[in-house]
Order: sequence, then structure tokens, then C-alpha cells
Amino acid sequence: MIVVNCPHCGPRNSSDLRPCGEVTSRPDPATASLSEWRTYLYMRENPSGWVTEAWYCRSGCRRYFTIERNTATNETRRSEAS
Amino acid sequence: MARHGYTYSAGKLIKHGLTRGDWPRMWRRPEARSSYDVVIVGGGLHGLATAYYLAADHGMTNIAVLDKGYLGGGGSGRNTAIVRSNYLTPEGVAFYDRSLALYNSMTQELNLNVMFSRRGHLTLAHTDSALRTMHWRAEVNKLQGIDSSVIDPQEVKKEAPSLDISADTRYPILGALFHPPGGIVRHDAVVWGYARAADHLGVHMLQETEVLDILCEGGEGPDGKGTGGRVTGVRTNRGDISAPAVVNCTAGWASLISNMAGVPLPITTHPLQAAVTEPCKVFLPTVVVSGSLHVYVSQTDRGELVFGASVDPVGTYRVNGTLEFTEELAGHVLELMPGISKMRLMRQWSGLCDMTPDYSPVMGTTQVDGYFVDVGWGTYGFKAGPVAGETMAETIATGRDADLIAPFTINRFTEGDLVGEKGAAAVGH
Amino acid sequence: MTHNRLPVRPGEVIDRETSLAFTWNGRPHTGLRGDTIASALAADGVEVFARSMKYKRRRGIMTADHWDPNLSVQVGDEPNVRAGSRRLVAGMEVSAQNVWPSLKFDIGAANQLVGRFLSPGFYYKTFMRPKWLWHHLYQTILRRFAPGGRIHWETSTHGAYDKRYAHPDVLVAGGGPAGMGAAIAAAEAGASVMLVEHEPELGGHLRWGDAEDLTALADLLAAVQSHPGIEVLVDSTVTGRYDHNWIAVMQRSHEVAPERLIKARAGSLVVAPGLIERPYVFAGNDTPGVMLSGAVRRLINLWAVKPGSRAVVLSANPEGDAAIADLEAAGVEIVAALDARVGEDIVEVEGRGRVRRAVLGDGRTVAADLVVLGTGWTAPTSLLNMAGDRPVYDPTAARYFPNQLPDNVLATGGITGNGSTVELVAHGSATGTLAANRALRNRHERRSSTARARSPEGPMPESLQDTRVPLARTPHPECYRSSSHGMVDFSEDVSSKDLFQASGEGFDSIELMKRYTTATMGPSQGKLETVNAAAVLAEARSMDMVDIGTTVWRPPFAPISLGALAGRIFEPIRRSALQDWHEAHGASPLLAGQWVRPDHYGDPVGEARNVRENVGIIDVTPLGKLDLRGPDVAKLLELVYVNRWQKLEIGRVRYGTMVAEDGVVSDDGVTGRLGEDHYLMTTTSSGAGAVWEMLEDYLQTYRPEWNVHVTAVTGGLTSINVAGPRCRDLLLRLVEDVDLSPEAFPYFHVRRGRVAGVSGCIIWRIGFTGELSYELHVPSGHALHVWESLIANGEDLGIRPFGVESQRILRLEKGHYIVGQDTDGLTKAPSAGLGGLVKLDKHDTLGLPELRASYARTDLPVLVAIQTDDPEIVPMEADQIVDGDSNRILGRITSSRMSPTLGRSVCLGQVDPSLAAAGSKVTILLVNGHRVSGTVQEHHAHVDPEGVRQNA
Amino acid sequence: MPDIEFKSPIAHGPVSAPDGSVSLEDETSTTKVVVRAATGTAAAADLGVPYGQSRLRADGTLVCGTRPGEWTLFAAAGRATEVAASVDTDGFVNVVDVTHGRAMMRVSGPKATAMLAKVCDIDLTDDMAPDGAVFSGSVAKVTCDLLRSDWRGEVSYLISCERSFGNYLFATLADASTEFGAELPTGLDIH
Ligand SMILES: Cc1cc2nc3c(=O)[nH]c(=O)nc-3n(C[C@H](O)[C@H](O)[C@H](O)COP(=O)(O)OP(=O)(O)OC[C@H]3O[C@@H](n4cnc5c(N)ncnc54)[C@H](O)[C@@H]3O)c2cc1C
Ligand SMILES: NC(=O)c1ccc[n+]([C@@H]2O[C@H](COP(=O)([O-])OP(=O)(O)OC[C@H]3O[C@@H](n4cnc5c(N)ncnc54)[C@H](O)[C@@H]3O)[C@@H](O)[C@H]2O)c1
Ligand SMILES: Cc1cc2nc3c(=O)[nH]c(=O)nc-3n(C[C@H](O)[C@H](O)[C@H](O)COP(=O)(O)O)c2cc1C
Ligand SMILES: [Zn+2]
Repeated sequence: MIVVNCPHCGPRNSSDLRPCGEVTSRPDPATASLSEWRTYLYMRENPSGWVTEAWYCRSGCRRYFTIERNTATNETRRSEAS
Repeated sequence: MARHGYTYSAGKLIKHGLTRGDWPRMWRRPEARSSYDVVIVGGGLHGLATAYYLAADHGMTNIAVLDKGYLGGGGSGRNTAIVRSNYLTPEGVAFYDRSLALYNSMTQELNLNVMFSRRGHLTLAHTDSALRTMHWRAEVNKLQGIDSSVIDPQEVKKEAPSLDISADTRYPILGALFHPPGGIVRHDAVVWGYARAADHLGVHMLQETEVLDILCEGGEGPDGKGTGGRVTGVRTNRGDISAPAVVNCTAGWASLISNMAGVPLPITTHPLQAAVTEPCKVFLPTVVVSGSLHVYVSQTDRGELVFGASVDPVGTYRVNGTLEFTEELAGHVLELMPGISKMRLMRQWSGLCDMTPDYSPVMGTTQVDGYFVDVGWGTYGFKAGPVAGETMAETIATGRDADLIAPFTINRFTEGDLVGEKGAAAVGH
Repeated sequence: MTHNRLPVRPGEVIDRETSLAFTWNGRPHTGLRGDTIASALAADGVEVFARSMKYKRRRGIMTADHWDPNLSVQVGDEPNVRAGSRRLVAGMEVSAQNVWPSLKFDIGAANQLVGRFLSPGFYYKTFMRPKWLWHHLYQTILRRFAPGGRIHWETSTHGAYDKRYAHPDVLVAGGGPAGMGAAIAAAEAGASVMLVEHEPELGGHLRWGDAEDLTALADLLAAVQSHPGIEVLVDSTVTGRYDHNWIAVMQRSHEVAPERLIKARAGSLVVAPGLIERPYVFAGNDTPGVMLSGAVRRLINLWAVKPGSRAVVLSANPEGDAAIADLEAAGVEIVAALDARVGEDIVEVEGRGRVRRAVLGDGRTVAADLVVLGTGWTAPTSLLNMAGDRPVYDPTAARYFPNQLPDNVLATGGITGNGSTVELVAHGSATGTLAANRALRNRHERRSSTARARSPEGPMPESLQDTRVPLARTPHPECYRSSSHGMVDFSEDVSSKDLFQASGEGFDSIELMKRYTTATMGPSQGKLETVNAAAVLAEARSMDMVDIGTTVWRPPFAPISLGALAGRIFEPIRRSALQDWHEAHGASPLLAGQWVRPDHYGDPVGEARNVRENVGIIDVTPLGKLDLRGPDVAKLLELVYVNRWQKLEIGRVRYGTMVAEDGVVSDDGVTGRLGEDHYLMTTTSSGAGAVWEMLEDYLQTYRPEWNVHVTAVTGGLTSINVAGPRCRDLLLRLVEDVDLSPEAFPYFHVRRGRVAGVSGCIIWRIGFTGELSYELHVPSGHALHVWESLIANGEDLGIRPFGVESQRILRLEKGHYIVGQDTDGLTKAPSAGLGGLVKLDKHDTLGLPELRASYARTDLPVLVAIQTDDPEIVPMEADQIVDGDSNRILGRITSSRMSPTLGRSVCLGQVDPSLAAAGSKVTILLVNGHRVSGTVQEHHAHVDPEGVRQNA
Repeated sequence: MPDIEFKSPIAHGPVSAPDGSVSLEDETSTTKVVVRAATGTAAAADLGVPYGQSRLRADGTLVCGTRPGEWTLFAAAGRATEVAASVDTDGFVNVVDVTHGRAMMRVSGPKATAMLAKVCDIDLTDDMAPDGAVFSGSVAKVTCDLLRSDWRGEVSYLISCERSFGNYLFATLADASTEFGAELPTGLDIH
């Protein structure tokens, strides 16, 4: 059970939150080509190392925010409200 | 020609027992060559099976299988070893059925007892909708000639007496999908069987050899990688190796390797955990799976219960496991079998799973010439190892995607249709 | 009787006044309070406790503690109990495991004769032909040999297990002198401390030490006990260290539960587990009577048990030497005291049920019944490995040492080096201070970053430097294997010879060797065998131990029962405000997700018919309900639904379908506009949580400039659907301030008013049943009153409650699909028949690219209504639609029921587009193998496609 | 509608240990009003407590900063309209009465914290959750809002959850209290 630092609530057990995966940038749905859109939907960097990811503070403040987490060690740093 | 080395038999056991003579090596520790016709990255079941079928079926023997650790040290050495073919989609069924057929003859083909225990596979339904999905699977299976049917709680009890089938539990057992040909295989033996046979056919297995980069030319990305490029070799911790064909069989690490070739993948890496109890006298005859409770359990011939679950929600490359996994697992197992609360958990571990959005693999050729993928095996790649090896070998030898893997190529994520196994996503193994 | 019990020992833990009767293999025995099962039996002269797994060799006490591989016994219905550590309780029924027919005479012992053929992995090399025999015979026989005790699943139940959380600043694993020193110092520094000791008493090795040790222990104990900041848990084990110092502690013999799991988030973890003594490999090293020095010292000093009468001792360290002194004090004759430090050795032990002779390194053979080994230590680095450390082998000290630890994990005591008690306590103290400092800094940080916390007083404490003087690494001979082969893994029956063979066959890395031979894979998980296995491999490959590495330690450090891991099983159940009423009125419960709700009240078909004929009421509270307020709600609705919402007028309700970003139909429901900036959205019951989170996601991350507040009101509004031709008559009697006439309140409109005297109700005219119906959303505290008023006032109108099953029938008659049943994980909008609803020219729908793509396709399956040509045949849901007589699949039935209204079966199904046109003939494969024909209908609705009834 | 009884989802009377170490009472009828107010609004300023903290207003209303930009106001039963009216709704401010939507119970006594430690993973030591602290978390797998609100000189917590979970949560807390001597009312079923 890792600890995730919510920028509003402080450190929380990860079971109180929902991981939303690595942060990707959503193209404009009105203009995106299908292949751009699917790249956004499906393709992931999936690095072993530092990654910026989104979390939802489900049992706490109900805010979405981002943190950086090292997927090789599960260390975390810098959390930011979105 | 024999497809394996030194022939094992009961007679040989007696001979070696009497003479106390040494057994021959199952595989060598060869010196690496500077170039191979095919370099396979990943010495798990998939990499080794691919090498074996390339050599045995296509006569290609100048092959190296590279692994950063020991043979089978990835998912192949950590899985709950459940095999079955009762999938939901016709594509899935055809594919896994071929794999089961290969498992059936494997002991004899490889002359190594992989201890395929066809003990029957039960997928429990606790809700009406789960029962409906079971029925859906059973009907698709029957149409494909697969032995699979929905059975009622009394019949479930007959197959696995320790299950609690009373109706007033939180997760009552309303029925199950019963698949008699399913079962478990001694996972390590499969890895060793392919390794031994591949070694015998001339394949080099280079352990403790880590791929650090894939060398490419002509592609649109940096360093000649990416779409339109061509593979020229790999860089490893022990030096460069050139090869016109490089195969990514690295499962949980698949994205890292593929990113080296400039081919992004629709994959996220999540740990899947497993655990064993201390041994007990055998009481559980079948494989029992509950999708809604995320439990997979079977009892080995040594008496331990082997448990699996579903992947961890947090993606990571770290495999040290979590306490929650064991807590939830135990809670759910005891919902199913309240009488075993005094059994003790002895070890937990985890492995990395390369999860795709549609619970189906990514296989075959890619936008980079000579770079092949056999990845996205998620939580179900053990049962598919033999057929994946066979079809990948065909694909590499011919340069064309084999028929059986056509639904699984990477193009489906940009052009076509995802595979429908997600419909039965609740049953991962 | 207790012929091996010694006179009183100064440190004994037995209560000589209280004797406890128990049975061993059915025969009566007695022990004393404070005895373990093993010490009581040993005192009574029992020498053989078990048979080994493969060769069924007789086994006796070897380490006399929890890790003793030879002391697993069955106690009542509990298998694999560690007789070396389990305290005796009166009335225990103890028996030997893994024996047949008895411990004394075991048929399986014949395996010893064929042992030479059962080399490692022998099963991989045989049982291959004939093929069919494997399945039927070989496997059945192999399974018989499974070791371990018996689980009585028929009669055992999940007992009273329990769990709790804890948040200590410093958690100390191990209550020896180092651990106690650490706990005291950490508490002195102001930290809250949890001190966990595996054994029933604090003290570690001091407990079986000399007078000086016992004095030191008494002082430490007094200091620990007097400190209010230290919570002491004995008979408890730290079983795992997980990420971010999430620590599992198994507390045994707690009054509320046999085992209780404590989950602690510790600021710092101090690992002070001491050392585990390791066996020595030589022929016959598993004969009963071969014991490690710690075992004899524990037996003598803790339980006053004389372990034998004539002993050979092989010592490589001061503890081994101390054993000689203890043995002498206990009246055991020392027939040979061998010093491994000067190369003296033991080569072989003879004897079956008990040691008879020992062959020494110098060739002498001596008669003895006890062989004591003080040959070295294994560092139990398990918890450190779990923290990411890879301990390193030091050939000088002949054991592994910690290498690189994260800041929040600190090691102290024997695991880090050797020292006198004073030095150990000093090292522990310094470690405790450091651990406290780091934990208090962490607490300071948490207090400043946590909104609810009291802000920390004063500045962050300065970070202490690690100035600890490391404990010495006293030289120790590398005693692993004598010149003969012997057991390495006692629970798996793996010998050093087996390991040589495996290495020669190519299993020449420690991990492959482990998996091929199963060494370190038994219940002791390498605690006794890891180092010897590595040493033997190093020898076989002529390599340095340093380069061999070890297998990986994984949790749990000591096995944990499934019951304790499960604890109390929390399964939240949601109940509507009416559920008590339903239960009191014969409702058959249906568990749907977390909700319990009425499936029916005994007669689902009659209940459904009554809705068509009179009036029925159903509790639909589990529908997800979200209160949406703000000027930008309409924009949000446009974003999440596929249809248009900008022009929804106040007082109107609209149906909407949600499509995820990948174009797959994800949820549906109706949303009504209650006021200028106020809407009420409903979702499916199972989708409620996900939709709420999705709305928050879009509002917080995609359109943060929009002003919308979302409040979940599912349970706060009890939802009652009143349906049937006479429902308006009923509501006219109860609704006070709303004009219910069809003109004033038409279909798909919403009003607010008083129902049965309850104000604040929301009433909308919609329904799943296809009948004239109103859905009431009533403040839940008053819902029962409204429901009972409806029942009372509807009596003469023929009112009956109905449940989920009747609703399923009715909605299917009406052709309404259910997301997740009639659609699946890949169903796109056009397949669901959303046709005209979807607006592809909308610019702010997140599924847009996929929606467009799916509408451009002609090959997607289509949801249609189907009727079997034989009206009596009711296909099963998920029956396949096939191509004539072939096995080609062209679709499937997704919903199917006998329609009471039409007196025939009705279905929905997904079919290939070639079969989608009205009038198409389909072939349905029934579960009995018959193929029957059916016809695709023009409308999804089988009943009242024009909507006359619902619009009435 | 004074004649219509307000029904709590909790079907059981108070539970307590004879020695008073822990007690559990249903307080669902308490008025509960949620206010959402954007920063800069008069309401946000008036309410005055930041997320995580609480204060007792002069009118007897307990104002809790339940989330960033969100407050929950507790008052005696039947005061919802009055409490809602007390909020200045100028700007982007919304007020929702959740009295019917949330079950509420009070746990108090010297063992209250120890009892909660069996079902809630949040650090409840005085530093981390002092009197007046407001927080949310999972209690026996149900998401709850909690308020440490010492009462009559005793440690005490107000716990509220979605109404439909109320009965389950109460029964589960009662069960957790048995370790400290609490006696379960007859018929109390944990599920
Ligand atoms: C706990 C668990 C339970 C499972 N249960 C089942 C089950 O019951 N049934 C089932 O069918 N499937 C199951 N699976 C899934 C299955 O184990 C995998 O899909 C399968 O083993 C994948 O095999 P592989 O050969 O592709 O990969 P792996 O066996 O993972 O091999 C990949 C290899 O690549 C190597 N590698 C990685 N990076 C590099 C590099 N840079 N250079 C060199 N080598 C590299 C790794 O060392 C590794 O040995 C389970 C998985 C887990 C983790
Ligand atoms: N172990 C011996 O038999 C022994 C005997 C004499 C001297 N010594 C010396 O004493 C030193 C060791 O002193 P120390 O204070 O470090 O250790 P210790 O052996 O005195 O005490 C360690 C304690 O930790 C407990 N423990 C281990 N793992 C645990 C876990 N996961 N959870 C809870 N408890 C756990 C053990 O039961 C033991 O009581 C070493 O230098 C050693 O050479 C050891
Ligand atoms: C099917 C199966 C059965 C296993 N049985 C045991 C066992 O009986 N004892 C044991 O110690 N480990 C057992 N393991 C786990 C391995 O020891 C090991 O944890 C696993 O291969 C992962 O490797 P690692 O822990 O070295 O990372 C088993 C693993 C699998 C896949
Ligand atoms: Zn938060």
C-alpha cells in the first residue's frame, strides 16, 4: 500500500484514491483524426522510471491531481492540484 | 532427427541411480556470436518456444535468445500455470485451442514431463449476469468443438467438494462454467523443455544478457528508428549483436524494448500477484476461478494451494507485492471455502503483466522491418506460449503474419477493431 | 513420565505448579505451563516427531524454535502447527503429520531404499509413456505424497479473526537486547514506539543466556515496561515490510482472536531480528539427536529439558562454546568437543530413530546420542530485502550483511555485527535515536501538509547524522559442508548431492537450482537452508559465494493463516429506506452490486401483469442520482451524452446515452431540469459511482472554467416508480400541489410537489415499463410514509408492489435495452440502435472521433427485437444466433422472457447487420442443441410500439 | 409536516460498553446542509473555516470544512431551512440539504479511537486529528466524513456516510466495539 500525497489532504493510503494512469494530452475531439485520437486512447509511454500520473482522491477530497512517481521504486514526489 | 537432447525415461533413471553417473546438461552456457539470423529478446516461455519452433519447424538455427536474468525468470516462472481454451470469441477459442493441443503432446514431443494435469477448470458465477456470460462462453465454445458447459451448484460441489454452495452467502455460487480439458501444467518444466530442445537444435541461450537498445536504420524517428525503419541488431550489456530480425518477447518489459525500436505499444505494465500456502493433504481436485471475487486457486501435487488474483490497480515495475493482495485474496478464498481458514500463507510474489485495452495480445510484424512483437500477454500468456511460439516462428520465417494471429496485430489499435475478449474480462487467466 | 526434566533453571519459563494434559498420537502426556509442544514431548522422552517429505526419514528436534523444519504437527483441526514455538494448552490433541499408517512404521519409508532413483527432478524425466497412464495413475500416486497436515474443510469455520491499523513513529522488529535498546531510545526521543517480538517473551538470546545475561535482561525489561511511549507486542511477528513502510504485524494469542493482523504505517522501521543459527551439512545430519547449539540451550535453559546424555559438540563460535557449558551444567556428558576454528570436523552420524555414533574428522568414531552444532549464522535479512536491500556476503564473518537501506529502515543488533550485550544495546540505542529523529521529521512534515492536523510546534527537527559505530564483524569459519553429503533443505528433503547434480544439469544459477530441486521452497522458506544452498552451489561451480547470490526472501516472514489475513470480512451492503418493508412483505432478496433489493414478492409474472392491468409500485432507489447545479450544467450534459441538451426547458426530462471516449456505450439514464441552473441526473445503478467520477474529472481537468456543482443524492432520495393504467388515479389521491392531468403534466416532464404530505418530492413522468407511470423521488427519511400511503390508498385500485424481475419482463416487452446486458464491452452507439439520437455535428462530445468512425461503418452488429416463430420457446439469454445449420455465429440473444402480456416469448438480440432488417429470419441455437427459427421485429418494443400507454 | 416521522436507516438503539469505554449512537436526524462556494464569495468568507477544520457558530451550527470549497453544516434536527437560509448565496454558491442523504453516528469514549483503528486506516493520534479535525476516509470500506468533536470532555467522533450504508456501518462499528466490552443489541446482524 503506497502512500500518495494528495495536495489537499496530505499523505493518504493509495486505497483511498483511484489511479488514473500516466497523464496524456487529449487532442481536440472536434478536429482530431481517428489515428491521433486512438494514439491518445491507447498508446502509452509506460516507462520504468519517473512518470507524471493522475490520481483521484476518491475517499478524501474528491479532487483530481497529478504526482510524479518512479515506477521502478514507487517513490513519489511533487504533487499538483489540477 | 530427435527434437530434444538425451532421451529421458524410467530406464535412464534406474541406470543413473545405479551407476550414480552424472546427467548431461540440459543446455549450455555458450559464448555469444557477433551476429545471428534472429535475436529473440526475452528468455521466457514465449521467446524459447519461438526459438524452438523456428529451429524445429523452419530449420533456422542461428538464433540467440537473450535474457537479462535467468531462463523463465519473468512471468513464465511466476504464473499460476492455468491452461484452458474456453474463451469468448471465435478468434480466441481457435488460438487457445491450438495451444492446448500443443500442451497435450508436449511431454512426448519435448521428452520432458511437463505434468499437464487435465483436472478440469471451474469458473464460478455469483450473479445472474455472470451466469449469462458463462452461458455465452459455453455456447461459443460448443460451436467451436470445445468441451465447456454451464453446471449447477450441486454439480459444482461434486467437482470441488470444499466449495460452499449454500444460497445465503454474500457471493452465492449460482453455477459455473465447467471446462474439463483445462488444468495446470508445471510451468517451469515447460520453459526447461523448450530450452533443452532449442539448445539441442543449436539455439544459443544467453542468460544475464540485457538488451539496452535496438539498433535500426532508415526509420522516421531519431537514430533511424520508428515507422519505415529496419532493424540491424541489438546493444547489450555484453556488447552489440547484429541481426536482421529482432523479436520482442519481454512481456512486462515489452514497452521498454519496443520504445527502443520507436514502436509505441498500447500497453501498461501492472504487477499480478500470486501466493502459495503451506502444503496440506490434497483436497481440491480442480482449478477454481471466481471472476467477481478475483480468485484463482488450484492445489499442486505437492499439496500447496496456489492462488492468483487480478492485476494490481497501480501500474509499476516493482514486483515486491502488497499486503492488500493477500488480505483480499484470503477474504475471498474464505468466502468460497470457509473451512480452510487455518491454512497458512507461506509465500507471496508477483510478476509483471503487459496489459492491453482489449485483453488480447499484440503479435506479428510492425511498422519497423525485421522488428516483431509477441507481447501484450497480460495475465493469460502462459497457456498461449506454445501456439504463440509456433505462429511467431511462422511469421518470422515467412515475413507474413500467420493466419491465427491476424486478429492480434498492432494495426487493430489504429485501424481496425479491438478483440472482443474484453467482454469476458472478468476472467483473466 | 517427565524423565528428561532438569531441576530448576534460573531463566526457565515453565510454571512447575501447573501441569497440562494433552495427547500425542492419541496417547496421554503432560507438560507444564510455559512449555512448547516440543519441549513437553521432549521432557516426556519423545525423540521422533515427524517423517520427512520425500524419503520419510525419522526427524527430531533440530532448532527447537519456530523455524524447526522437523516439528510441524497437527493440532486438532489445525495443520502444520510449529511444535517448536506453539505454547502447550491443556487438552491439545497433537499428532504427527505426513505418516502412514503411523509415525513408528511408515510404509513410505520404502522410498529410502529407492532414494538413489529419486534424484532432483526425477518426475520430469519419467512417467511419460504410455501417455494415458500419466493422467490416470502417475498423477494420482504423486498427489498422495503431498506432505503437510490435514485441513478439515468440512467442519472448520472462519473463526473470530480480527485486524487493526497502527501509526507508530518507530516500529521495532525484534525484542532482543538491540531491539529493546532501540525501543527505549526512540521512546526517550519522543517517538511513539511499537516493539514487536516473535517469541512469547522479550529478551532475545539473553533469555537462554548466563546469569549476567539474565540481569541485563531484567534491567532492559524494567526500562521498556516503565516507558508509556512503548507498546509491546510479544508472541507477534513482523511478517512483512511493504512500500512506504507499510508493515504487517501478526499478533498471536490476543484475547479477541487467535491471530490478529496489525497494519502499521511506521515512520521508521528498526530491524533487529538477531541471527538464525544454520545447520551444517554432513551425512546423517537430519538424524534425531542432531541439534543446533541454540536448540540445546533453549531446551535446557527455558524449559529445563535435558536434550541427551552423551554429546558430541562441534563449535565454531562462542555460542557453541556456551552450549558446552550449558550441557555440562545439565549433566550431559561431553564425549567430544570439536573446535571448527582449528579445523576439527564431523563427517557422519549414524543411527535411525536416534543418533548412535558420530564419525569425526580425525577418523574416530564415538558413541553418542546427541550431536550439537554451533557452526554459524544466517542473517534473517528478509525484512531488509523487502525494503529493497540486497545484502552482501562477507567471507570473513561467513554471513550476509545489510547493504543499502532506505532512510526509513534501519538495522541493528546481530544482523549488523557482533558485540557484547552492552555493545548491542548501545548500537540499538543509537539506532533508536536515529530512527526516532527521522520519524519525527516525517511526522512534522505530515502535520504541516495535512489539512486536519494540528500544525507542528516549532521548526522541523534537525536531521541527525548517522554516526553509529558499526558492530564488529567477528571472524567466523566458513562452515557449510563437511567431506560428506547431507541434507540442505530438511523440509524438502534436498541434499547437497542433489544440488551438485542440478548444477551439473545446467541449473547452475541459484534461482534455477531452487526451482529444479525445490530447495528453500518449503515452509521454512530458506531460513535454515539458503546459505548452505548457496555455499554448495559455489562449491559445485568453484565460484565465490559473493558471486552466487541468494534466492529472494519474500513475505510473509512467518506463515500467516488465511483467517487472520481475511480478518473480519467487510462487505458493505446498501439498503433503501424501504428495504425493511420489502423484507416484511415477503420480498425475495436480490444482491445487485452492493444493494440488496426485492427481486419479486413471490409472483413476478402476476406482479408484472398487475402493472399492465392496474397499478404497481417498485422501489428503484439504487438508480444513481446526481444533483447538478450551476450555469454550465447544459454544457456538461452535452459533453457526456451523445444527444443535445442545450435547449432542455425547465420542467422537462430527457433520455440520454453516454458513450466513453472509445465510442463504447457506457451508461444511460434520464436527466430533468428542475430550475434555471438546477438539474437532476439519473444513471444506472451500477454506473452511478463511475459517472460521478467522470463528471468530476471533466469539470476539474477538462473544463475547469465551467461552474457546476455535483452532489450525489442517490440514497437521500428514495425513488418509487408508480406504474400502470390506474397510477394517475392513485396519485391524484396523494399529490397535493401538482396538476397531474395529461395536458398539464405530459410524458417526459418533471414537477416538484407534496406527496402524501411530504414536501420536496420530485415527480417525473417516465418509466421503464412502457406504462403510464410516474417516478417519485422522496426525501428518504419520509419515504416509508409515502410508500405505505401509496399501498393504503391504492388498495381498491389493485395496487401491488413489484420487484426487479417483473421490471425486467416489462421493460423487455417494451424493448428498452439495459447497458451491460444488451450491450457489451465493445458495443458502439449505432449497434445499440441509438440512430437518430446521436448528433455527430456536436463539437463537445468526447466520444466524437470514435462516434463518427462507428457511424461510418456498416459491419457492426445491431441490436434488434426478435420473436421465436414458435411462441412457446423461450431462448436462454446468450443463446447464439447461427448461420443456418453451420456453426458460424451471427449474433446472440441478449434478453429473453415469456411475455405475460402477449402470451409469447420476446427477445432482444445483437445480430450481424445482414440480419438487422425487420422480417429477417434468424436461427437460434438452443442449449439443448436444437435450432429454432425466429423473426426480427420492426420495433424494439414488442408491446405498444406507438407508446399509447405511456403517453396516456 | 411535523406529524411525519423522520426515519433513520439505522435500525438499532445505542450501543455501549458497561464501563463507558466506548459508545455508539445514531444521530442521523441531525440537520446536515452542504454548501459549495467558490473562493471569493461572501459565503466562503462567512463560513470561515478552511478544509479540514471546524468551528461552532454562534447560532449553534457546527461548520465543517469537509472538502476544498465545500462545507457541511450540522445543526439540531429540523433546522434545515433555517440553516440553508443563513448562507449568503451571492456568486457561485450552492446549498443542498443532505439531511436525508446521510446517516450519522457518534462514537465516543476513551476507547473510541482504538475502536476506530480497527476499521479506519487514518492516523487518529491527537497531532494528526485533534478535536475539531474534519476528514474523509474509508471506514469498514464505506467512504465517510468524520469529525473529531469531543463531547462532555470525552473523545468523540461524528461519522456520516451515504444513507443506504448507515445500517451496515452502525452494525459494523458495534461489532468492532465488542472488543471493548460493548454489548450488541439483540437482532443486530453485521450484514
Ligand atoms: C502471478 C501471475 C500469474 C499468471 N497466471 C497465468 C495463468 O494461470 N495462465 C496463463 O496463461 N498466464 C498466466 N500469467 C501470465 C503469463 O505468466 C505470462 O503472460 C507469460 O509468462 C509471458 O511469457 P513471456 O515468455 O512472454 O514473458 P516472460 O516469461 O515474462 O519473459 C520475459 C523475459 O524477458 C526478459 N527481459 C526483459 N527485458 C529484457 C531486456 N532488456 N533484455 C533481455 N531480456 C529482457 C525478462 O528477464 C524475462 O525473462 C500469469 C502471470 C503472473 C505474473
Ligand atoms: N541468536 C542467538 O542464539 C544468539 C545467542 C547469543 C548471542 N547472540 C548474539 O547476539 C546478537 C544478537 O542480538 P540481537 O539483539 O540482535 O538479537 P537477538 O537474537 O537477541 O533477538 C532478536 C529477537 O528478534 C526476534 N525476531 C526476529 N525476527 C522477528 C520478526 N520479524 N518479528 C518479530 N520478532 C522477530 C527474535 O525472536 C529474537 O527474540 C548477535 O551478535 C549474536 O551473535 C545470538
Ligand atoms: C505455480 C507455482 C508454485 C509455487 N510454489 C512454491 C512453493 O511451493 N514454495 C515456494 O517457496 N515458492 C513457490 N513458488 C514461488 C517461487 O518461490 C517464487 O516466489 C516465484 O517463482 C517468483 O520468484 P521470486 O520470488 O524469486 O521473484 C511457486 C511459484 C509458482 C509459479
Ligand atoms: Zn485529497
